[in-house]
Amino acid sequence: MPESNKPENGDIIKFTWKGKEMEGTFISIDSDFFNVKLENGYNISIKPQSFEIIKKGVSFAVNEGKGAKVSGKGKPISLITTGGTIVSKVDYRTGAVFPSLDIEELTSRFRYMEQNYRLKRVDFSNILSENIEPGQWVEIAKKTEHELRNSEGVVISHGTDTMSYTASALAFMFEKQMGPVILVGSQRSSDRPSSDSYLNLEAAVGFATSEFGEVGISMHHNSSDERIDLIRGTRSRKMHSTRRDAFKSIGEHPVGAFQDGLFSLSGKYRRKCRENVLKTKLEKEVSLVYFHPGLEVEDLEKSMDGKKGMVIMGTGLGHINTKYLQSISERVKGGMKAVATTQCIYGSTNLDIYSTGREMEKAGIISAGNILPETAYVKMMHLLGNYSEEEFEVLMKTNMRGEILEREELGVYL
Amino acid sequence: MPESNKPENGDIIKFTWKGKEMEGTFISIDSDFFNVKLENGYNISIKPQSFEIIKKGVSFAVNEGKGAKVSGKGKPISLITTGGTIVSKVDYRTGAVFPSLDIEELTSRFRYMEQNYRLKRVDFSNILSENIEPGQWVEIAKKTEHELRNSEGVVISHGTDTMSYTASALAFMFEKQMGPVILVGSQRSSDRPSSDSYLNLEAAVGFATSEFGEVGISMHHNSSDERIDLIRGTRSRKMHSTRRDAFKSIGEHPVGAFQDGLFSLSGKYRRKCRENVLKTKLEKEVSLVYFHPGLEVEDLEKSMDGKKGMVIMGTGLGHINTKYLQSISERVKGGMKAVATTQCIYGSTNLDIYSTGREMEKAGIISAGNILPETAYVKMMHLLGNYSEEEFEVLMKTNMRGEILEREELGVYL
Amino acid sequence: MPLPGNTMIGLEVHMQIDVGKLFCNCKSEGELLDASFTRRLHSTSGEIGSKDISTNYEESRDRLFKYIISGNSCLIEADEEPPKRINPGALKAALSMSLAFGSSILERVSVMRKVVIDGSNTGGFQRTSLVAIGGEINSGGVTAGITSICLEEDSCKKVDERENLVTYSLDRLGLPLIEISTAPDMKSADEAIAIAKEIGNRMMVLGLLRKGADSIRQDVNFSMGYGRVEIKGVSKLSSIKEILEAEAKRQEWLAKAVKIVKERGGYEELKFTEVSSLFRDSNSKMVIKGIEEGRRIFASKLPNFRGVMKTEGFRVGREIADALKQINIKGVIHYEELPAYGLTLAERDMVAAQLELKENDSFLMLIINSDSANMAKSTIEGRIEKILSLDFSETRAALVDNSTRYMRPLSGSSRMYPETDIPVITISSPLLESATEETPQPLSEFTADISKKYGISGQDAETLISERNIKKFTGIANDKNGKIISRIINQTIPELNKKYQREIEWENIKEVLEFCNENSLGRYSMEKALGLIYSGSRKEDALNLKLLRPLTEGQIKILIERHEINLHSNIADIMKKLNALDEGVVDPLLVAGLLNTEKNKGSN
Amino acid sequence: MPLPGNTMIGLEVHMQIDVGKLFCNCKSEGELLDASFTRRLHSTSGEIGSKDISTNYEESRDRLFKYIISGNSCLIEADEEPPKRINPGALKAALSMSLAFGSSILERVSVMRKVVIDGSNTGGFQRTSLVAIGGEINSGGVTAGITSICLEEDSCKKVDERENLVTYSLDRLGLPLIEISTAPDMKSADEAIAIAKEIGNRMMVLGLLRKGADSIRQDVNFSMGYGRVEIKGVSKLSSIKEILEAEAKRQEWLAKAVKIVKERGGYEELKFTEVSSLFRDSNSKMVIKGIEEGRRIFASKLPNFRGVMKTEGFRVGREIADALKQINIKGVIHYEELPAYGLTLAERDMVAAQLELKENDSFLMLIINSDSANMAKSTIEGRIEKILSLDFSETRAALVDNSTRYMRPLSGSSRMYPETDIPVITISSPLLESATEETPQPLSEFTADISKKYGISGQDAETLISERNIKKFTGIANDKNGKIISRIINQTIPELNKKYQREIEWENIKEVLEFCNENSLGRYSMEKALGLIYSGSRKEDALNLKLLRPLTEGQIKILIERHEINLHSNIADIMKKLNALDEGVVDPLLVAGLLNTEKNKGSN
Repeated sequence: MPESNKPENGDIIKFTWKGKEMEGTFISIDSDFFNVKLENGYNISIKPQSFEIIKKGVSFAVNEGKGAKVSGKGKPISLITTGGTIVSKVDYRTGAVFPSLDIEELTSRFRYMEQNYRLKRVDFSNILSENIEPGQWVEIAKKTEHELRNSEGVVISHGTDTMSYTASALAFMFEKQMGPVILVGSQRSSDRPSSDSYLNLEAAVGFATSEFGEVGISMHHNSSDERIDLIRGTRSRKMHSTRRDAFKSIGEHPVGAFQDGLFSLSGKYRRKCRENVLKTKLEKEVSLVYFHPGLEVEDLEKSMDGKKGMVIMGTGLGHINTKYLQSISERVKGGMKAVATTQCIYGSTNLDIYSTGREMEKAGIISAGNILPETAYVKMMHLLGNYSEEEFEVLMKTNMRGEILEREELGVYL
Repeated sequence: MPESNKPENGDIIKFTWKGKEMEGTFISIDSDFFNVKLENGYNISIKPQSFEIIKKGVSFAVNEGKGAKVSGKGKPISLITTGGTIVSKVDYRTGAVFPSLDIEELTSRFRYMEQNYRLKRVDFSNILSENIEPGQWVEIAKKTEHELRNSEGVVISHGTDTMSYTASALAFMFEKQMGPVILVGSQRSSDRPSSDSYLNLEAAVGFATSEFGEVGISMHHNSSDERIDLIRGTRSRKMHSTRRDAFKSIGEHPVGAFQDGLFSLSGKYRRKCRENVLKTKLEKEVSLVYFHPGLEVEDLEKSMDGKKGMVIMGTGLGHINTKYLQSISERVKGGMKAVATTQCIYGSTNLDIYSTGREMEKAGIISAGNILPETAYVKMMHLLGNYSEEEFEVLMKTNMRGEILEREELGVYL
Repeated sequence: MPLPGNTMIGLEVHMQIDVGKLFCNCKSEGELLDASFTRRLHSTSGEIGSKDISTNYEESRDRLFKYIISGNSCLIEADEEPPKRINPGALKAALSMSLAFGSSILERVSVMRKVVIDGSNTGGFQRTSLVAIGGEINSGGVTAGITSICLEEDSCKKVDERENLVTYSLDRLGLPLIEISTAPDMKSADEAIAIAKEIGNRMMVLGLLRKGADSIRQDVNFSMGYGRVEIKGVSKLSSIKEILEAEAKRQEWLAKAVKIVKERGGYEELKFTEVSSLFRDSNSKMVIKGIEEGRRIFASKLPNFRGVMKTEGFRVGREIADALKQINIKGVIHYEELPAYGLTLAERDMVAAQLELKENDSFLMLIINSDSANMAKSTIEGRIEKILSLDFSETRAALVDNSTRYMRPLSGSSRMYPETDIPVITISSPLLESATEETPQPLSEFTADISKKYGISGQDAETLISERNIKKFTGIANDKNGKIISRIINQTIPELNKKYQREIEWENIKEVLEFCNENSLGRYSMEKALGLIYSGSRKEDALNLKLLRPLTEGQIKILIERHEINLHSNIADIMKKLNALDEGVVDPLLVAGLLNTEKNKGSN
Repeated sequence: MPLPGNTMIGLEVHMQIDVGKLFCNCKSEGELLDASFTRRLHSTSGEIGSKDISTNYEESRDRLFKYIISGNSCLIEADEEPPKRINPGALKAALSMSLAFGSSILERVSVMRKVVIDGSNTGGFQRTSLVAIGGEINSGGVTAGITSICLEEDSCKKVDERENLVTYSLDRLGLPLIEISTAPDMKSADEAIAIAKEIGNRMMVLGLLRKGADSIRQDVNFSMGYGRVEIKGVSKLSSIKEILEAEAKRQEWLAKAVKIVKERGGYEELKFTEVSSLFRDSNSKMVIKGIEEGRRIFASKLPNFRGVMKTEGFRVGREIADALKQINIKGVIHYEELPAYGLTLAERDMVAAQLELKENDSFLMLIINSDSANMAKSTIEGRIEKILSLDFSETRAALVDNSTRYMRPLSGSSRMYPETDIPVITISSPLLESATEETPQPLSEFTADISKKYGISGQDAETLISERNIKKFTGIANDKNGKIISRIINQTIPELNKKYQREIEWENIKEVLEFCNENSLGRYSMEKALGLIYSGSRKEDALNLKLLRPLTEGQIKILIERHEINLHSNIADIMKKLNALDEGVVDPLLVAGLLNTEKNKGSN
């Protein structure tokens, strides 16, 4: 088939297949198969016997978010878009879902939002969250800091996969912040009528005008479109791969809720401050290791090579096989920091209880208490980047950003 | 202080401290401090000004489980002890908790157990579960297979930290089994009156006489001493470091329950068979890697070096940073198997949905569906040890031991 | 009234197939559970970028949807997990049906999303895929072309509907439907019925049609020159005739009305003005209640419509009311129907006077919240303009009384966009071969074949097919035991279901029958074993050769002697006593024989 | 009755300190929540390997314990997480108290578990640690040696008790208690009271005693030659005297009874036989109900006990009944108390005849399940043998009527074993220094010092101390504002609490007072600000200088003139009007002065 004769996306073509003559809108070619949208709306994927372009079409490129960057009147809120399902679009050529920047489609849904808020869209990037790197946390933090100076709060649309990592990183970087920083995502992409993005975003913008001077996540409380939780970033974790209520506040009740149009904050939280203090240094030579039976000493050693710090996801109270201890101890003496967390996710490490724990402490491993493993990893990067080596242990055990539960209530568990 | 003059554990000594003359039972010395139990029961830790042994005592060594190895009448059940909190004892000299073999103290508590069961105690080992190695799974499996031939079922007391790993390993090794294999542990050690070990064990022995032809875990359902769940080994996970109800049946209801003295099984399970078929080969060159932002390509490469297989705990639907794909793809072409699981714990991987997933599939990464990461790791060891390379992908996606949820109900989540 | 000569009828036949759900591993049937969740749906752009008119329509209703969870639903029905890959059994069934009618099967099948935001699908779309194109159906001399054969998922069942809350159940959602659409080649209801029956028969022959009253539903496309009307949800074939006649009558009167209005000079834009003050002293409960609840009364002249609103067969009033009902506005009142609703002629005339009605004019009056007035106005105008254009095309719902009611505009193609969660499906050769082997024959041929192959009556074969038991039957029967198995399936099991008020899964019944087959146990043994299972015995206990062995005549004799059973009582009593011994299964014929011998002895 | 001459009294004083909980981060106070869990407790071996007698005793009761969760409880109270490290504030308080009495502080403190399986501790043990040994207390010429000073955690509060289910709440569990145990150096109740008061006074001076009726509880050890009796739960000091006298009386009569029984020849093993048949026609409701519920009636001779069971001051019957109550057996009946419970003399005599009672014999009769008969028998025998041995040592509970009741045997040392979850605590020098600085003085000295330092009356100082407000006061007051602050704390806040029916956290009140201090705002400003806070203003709004500034005489004059306030009305009205202007705070003295001037003007 000569290149010149190839139909283009949007052309109306007439073609024959198995002796039948048909018409439709050409979408794409995939190894000799024509993908064509028939008049009845169905896509078919066939090898035509012959075809003819009967009308050149307009290529239906995806709307790149041409809407105004600022709209509405009311409290100023900045919306930083970083990609992810919440702003995803279907690529009708490949059939894949990819991030778009057209956040306006979401916001325009809620007429009253335009009355209550002046939304400013700030395009940051357009990447899937699994590809976000620590360096980008810093860039987001800087952009957020800038926006906080002119807004009541900042909402960051983010892919859900690594949203908790980013939330923790922002939380540690902001020693003080002038307004709420709310991350929002969606588990059902915005191209489907049942998307959770609408309600998540509506709540996020509301939370962003509150007194909450921390970094939080705004996602569904349960499977219903009923209540949105504000979860403290450092205590958040994606606990389900697909459900709307994937994000859980681990070991504490959510800090806030949005339901029936009403916002509420509860529990303890830091109020917003009069200034931003941002500490953006991050030590990147930190590893996060999942302990398990069969992990050999050499495997662990490779994970420690060249690292300034290591967070171990141990079992139960933080335990690991005692055969590693000599090797870890040597490296700790050489300046590496080692912190034990628990792969149970819920509950606390405690190295005082069993002989293994006591031996771990002797080897210089620091107990993370109930800091979540991923949060401990981010915290370690932050502490090694911004504080002296001597301060490390005390700070790791100090509750800096709500990452440590002072007490765990009985009712907050599976 | 001359060695000969040193008091020994159990001696009654008279001593002076700050001018006061006191008497007590000598326990131990810890860097010049005498640990002494006073008459009123308190232990004190002091540096005596002087002391004198007034009565040589009997050293109160820990009871090593001198009770009969077989007791009771009724259905024969074998109890394999491997250590762990459930059989832990306080070492009153160091104050630490360590495993003991005195399981009789537990069983003797339930008089009716002696009437219903003939319990045979089989001592396997005396180690903390964080130190259990895959090689020991095989030994336990062999001992279990042997016991199954003469018992209705086998109960294995096990430390909770890696209990789910062992349960999964046993599940895969037993292609067929003549009776239930029930692992039981405790989260509060048996030396305290509030220990959960009593009820967990009572239920375990009951479950061991049922039709359940699989490997299960018998632990508390909630914080009350009220109901014990039977959780399928391959779907079990320790989700809390300290609570009694740490073990959860992930994504499915527990297979069985014990409450108010009644046992019940529900849902689908394999019935016990007329023979045991045991496949004990395990490929040990398998790694389990926790993906996270900041994990560099070189870090991942080190985890793959020399490995026959790798299980990745990806984010969300199983995603990882696409920058690793080239490196993984090369190794997969070289024969390594790569399987993606989700660090969300709940829910399934699915590499069909997003572009990242499709690229991962192209790179040869196999989606584990909703197999739990730790179970997928054990399954990979099992498959690579016992089956041909060609069968790997199909078997990984085949539900062999209940490790795959055919369907996930809405009500089974946090 | 016969249908007009230019009538064109097409069919869309939807058939539920009983192979589990289409995109997950849930079963076909499941009880409703005591748990639910709620959702809202938002319209999204379709593939081409513009929102479809029918979805916009639904969205304007801003409703909350509640879903009751069923035992046969999972995260996928709850829209909490992406679909699994397509059910191969369902796909094979669609292929077999396509082959039966000579339809051309696509080499690659793309799953599409059809946006439906009335809540009947939790995702806000129905998954559907075009499997085959073309082919034709012949039945009793009637021939209809096939436009498409699709495999789609069924929607939720509606359980309750209130103002802003619609409740659905999840049990039906996701069941596979084969949809066969014909060209508008039929001229009469009888022709349509013949074609529909033929489709259904082939499906029954295939043996996968789900049991249940609504397992076949058809939509009927009808046109008589005023555009295509799609009538949804015709569940009984027998009602097609009546529905179409009623629809033809509706369109005829509507066309007449249009003619009259146009002759009078047509219609002008509506101008609603408030007339609440006229009703200050009204005794109408409707008015009093409305005012109390804060609503106001608006009225507009409707020029040239007097006499066509609700006179003789004219029903323009209802056309308008139906359209308003879709946006939750009830109770539009027009000139012609007054006095009614407690409103008097005097009140009618006051309104008429205020609106300066002329002789041919009607008016419309609404008791509504002032917020809704604009939406009401544009809805009414849209409806009137559509009617006046003589384009009556739309989607209508069949009602129980065989009339139809306006549902929504016809859906366009932009409602469809690809299901991105499911890769394009390549039809593999093994699948196609296997489907070809199972291509359903015409019903009569198939019945004859079954009857012959298994040595059973044509009647029995028909029952097996129509009761959807043919797959079960062929799965276990052979030329020797055909009669017994068909008896067990057609008679014994329905009797047991009735007696014990419960059904037992086929898998368990099959195991019992197979056990009996393997051990050469006959009908009475099977019935005994099944009886035990129904009455609660465990399978291990019921499948016991000692219990189930058939007793020989000699053995029966010995038992009668040993237990001193009186052979002079009636046969039922003797059977009862023998059965109570649990020594084996007693063939009543043998006992009857013994009785006969005994009787003969006596008479000798 | 005075106490006998050989009386020895010792005290164990338990004081709750208000510094949060001992091994977790929960607060001292918390509401009960609508959630609970249940547990069973099992006895375990103590450190030395043998089970302690008192724990075995509890275990024989096999009860279920229910715990109601409180807002100030966490996983640690629920025994679902190991304890955190010890509360340093609590430890410091124990050290300060030790220093106050010259007790020798241990360099290393070991936390122990004291096994208590009556459910009052969720773990089945109470955590306790010996902090200091020795020292002495002097008060009004009485001196008592100190045996130990311990820091322990408080137990659960009992909410409800039924046959096999005891309900506790978690709010009190884990609160730190300082336990000071004295040697048995006191000879009279008055001496004991003096010593107990001195301990409590020092604690109040330390300023950390929790508020609440049960913040100080004492156990009293008493002996008069028949072994040591530990009387638990004496909450009011004033009742010590009456309790001890009652106890002395009990022991004296008991000793007399023993003498009588022994003189008659002592006692023999009990032999319970069933006597149910004797009561076939009984009209006793107790008997009828018992038989209906499947219980049976057993009786045994109790040789030589007639006349000491319930005659004059003899109460051996009650001693036996109390022991049985501990194993949940109620209603032991003996000869002497009949007729009673609907049982007649005739019935008594039938039993006596059947058991062949002699003149000095009594009998015991039980209506119980036959299962329990053996346990009842051994319990009764154990009790009787203990009494006959003239060793009355045991643990008894103080009751509201100042009598005591048998609780359990004295606990032994094997109930104690190390708390392995908490490493041994080394007392650091900084902690010890800080504790030394805060060593509490004697109350009178301290009161005088406070009065002098802050310029307040002795009465005010005493109130601050006794109401547990001294720490709050010294945390904010200085030599200048002492009077004002003491007035605010002693008067204003209690008044506001009463008026608004709620309390406000001290942290918030402190912030208000500090704001006023910083801005040199006086009493009336403070009262105004506090009033605003109590009535619901946000702190940001209340702490407004414009609202709180004190008006000068000149400013007041201007306001009076500008708003034409009539100076001839009464002062309360004028104050009200001035306050309503919200221009600042009005000192009533200034207004009174103005009124006076005005009046003088008038009279001039």
